[in-house]
Amino acid sequence: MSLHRNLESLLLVATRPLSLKKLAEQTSVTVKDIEQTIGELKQKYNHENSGIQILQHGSTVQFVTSPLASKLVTAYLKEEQAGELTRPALETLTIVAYRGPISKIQLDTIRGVNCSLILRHLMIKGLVEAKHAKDKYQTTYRVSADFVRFLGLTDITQLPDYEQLHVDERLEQILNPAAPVTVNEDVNRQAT
Amino acid sequence: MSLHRNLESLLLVATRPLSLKKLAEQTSVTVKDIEQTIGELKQKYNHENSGIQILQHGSTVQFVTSPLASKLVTAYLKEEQAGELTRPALETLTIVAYRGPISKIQLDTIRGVNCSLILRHLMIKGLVEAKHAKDKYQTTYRVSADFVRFLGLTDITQLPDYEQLHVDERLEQILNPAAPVTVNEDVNRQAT
Amino acid sequence: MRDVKVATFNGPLDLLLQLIESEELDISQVSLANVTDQYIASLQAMDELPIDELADFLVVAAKLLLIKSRLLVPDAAAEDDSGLELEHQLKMYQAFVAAAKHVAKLYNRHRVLYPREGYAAMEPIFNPPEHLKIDHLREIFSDVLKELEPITRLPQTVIVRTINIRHKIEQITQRLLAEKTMSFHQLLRQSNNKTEVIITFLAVLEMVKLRTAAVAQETLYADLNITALDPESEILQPIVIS
Repeated sequence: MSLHRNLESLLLVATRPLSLKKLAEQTSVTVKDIEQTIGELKQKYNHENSGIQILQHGSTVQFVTSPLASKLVTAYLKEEQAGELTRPALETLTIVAYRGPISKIQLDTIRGVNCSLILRHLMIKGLVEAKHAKDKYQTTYRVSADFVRFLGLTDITQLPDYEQLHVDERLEQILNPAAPVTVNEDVNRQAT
Repeated sequence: MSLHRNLESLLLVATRPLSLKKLAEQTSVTVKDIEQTIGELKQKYNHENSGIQILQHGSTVQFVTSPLASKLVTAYLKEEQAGELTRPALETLTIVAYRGPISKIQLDTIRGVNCSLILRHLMIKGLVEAKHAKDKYQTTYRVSADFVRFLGLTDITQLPDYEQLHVDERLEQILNPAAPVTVNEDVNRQAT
Repeated sequence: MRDVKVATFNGPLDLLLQLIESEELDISQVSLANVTDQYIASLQAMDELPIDELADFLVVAAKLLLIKSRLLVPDAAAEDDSGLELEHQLKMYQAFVAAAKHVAKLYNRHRVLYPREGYAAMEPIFNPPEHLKIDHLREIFSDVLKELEPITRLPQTVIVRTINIRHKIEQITQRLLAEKTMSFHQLLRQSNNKTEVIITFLAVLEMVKLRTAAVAQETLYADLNITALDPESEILQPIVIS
């Protein structure tokens, strides 16, 4: 039980999402031990009677408030309601949410338009984040933990039909053998 | 159970101890209800297996970490405080130095990514400070007096090439993009 | 062809999907061929479109024309799966348009989960980066400025330069009236980029449809010869450019 207790204390003082690796280092156990214990803590916290929930995004975890207390907490923090999403923003976020991590060329192919500007906009707003591989051209995008919070989910995989849309054979067929569909090479090069 | 849940969520996001009266106001119940529920929550949290504890001091309450995890927590906080700055953090600090006082949206736009977490990190290290305006979105950031002194300066405008870099044209272009000019230039015309 | 009534759309796949759905068709190569004319008509109706977006629309137009031509002349079917590819691409897009509705619903519930951003005992402690030198700051800032350059150039490439097929038709008509006949390659010599090549091709197709020009090809893969049809002829009306 001491690992459970230690993780709870660390998550309580952390003011940013903590990686499983970081938690393992801090508690001197293996990442596998952390994974298992976080799994058990999720069972303890992630049910509707709990005011504390564990949000997992990729390999990071953080404590967040309950979706059922959202109205109350919004009022207490005097937060304003998040603004409306435009149609291109919503479409891009949806594809990145279901398919992330996703490359820009894959995203462009699914939407049929060049997404450089909308991606930049979503990154500035902190709804999408980029992960640069060592090879600069292998940048991939995924939604941020903040966007997961805005949806009231504790894991992006809770989206409806996630499994089905996350991996789609047809997309693989389109993306792998064929050349990319968009032509806007210039803009691609400049924005990335 | 919904009062338990609501109190847990409020205690999680509170950045200072909350009075029972404040909790009663936020949840629209009596102070007596709050007292009773806090009593029940203490039974839930204040035992040695729990990493989260409720600390009541007079008529205020807050979540604190377990004393049994204090060594670990202290080590974690020290590491967070001490560690060298990452490249993104250095970039953010530099932009605040040359361009401050600067709003968060301007900072995000220059970096092309949302800088909330980095800013918070720089503030906890005493390198950057926020100047809050009435409107939350008008908050501006500048480097701290301590940081100016650390650099051996008496004023941040003594940074090398400050005059020139402070108002670099590229910054102006990014921050105040000209309204999209509809040139309506027919490509055909160019060709003939 | 039904009157096309597509209010607003968000890129070529969105336009295509709306056309197919308004005809209550399933996505297949046959229905893609069916809406090809409407798709091109919608393209022509767009008076102003940023040139970069237009390229995306035209790529889809070219694929549609290919699908349609193959259904009309099955024997001409070349080894090319771009028809199937477009069909799959559109199905995928349709699935994500549906998923976007779920996402919008979740987002609009405003059931935001809040993280912990600080706590009572958290006080700033001055902790400067030990090795940071003042000149280093200037270097980093210069790097940041340099990284802005591609982005400041971006608006210039996206400057709203409009191009439209009707102007291209006008231009080709003028040349044909002067020269009576010319090859497709001669026409293309005026094109500055890929987008214009496709625009020129679409313009020629449109002129053939309007019967203001005829196209002949002597052998397979030979250049196309474009001839102006007699403007005095009864069935021909001069193209009215609005």
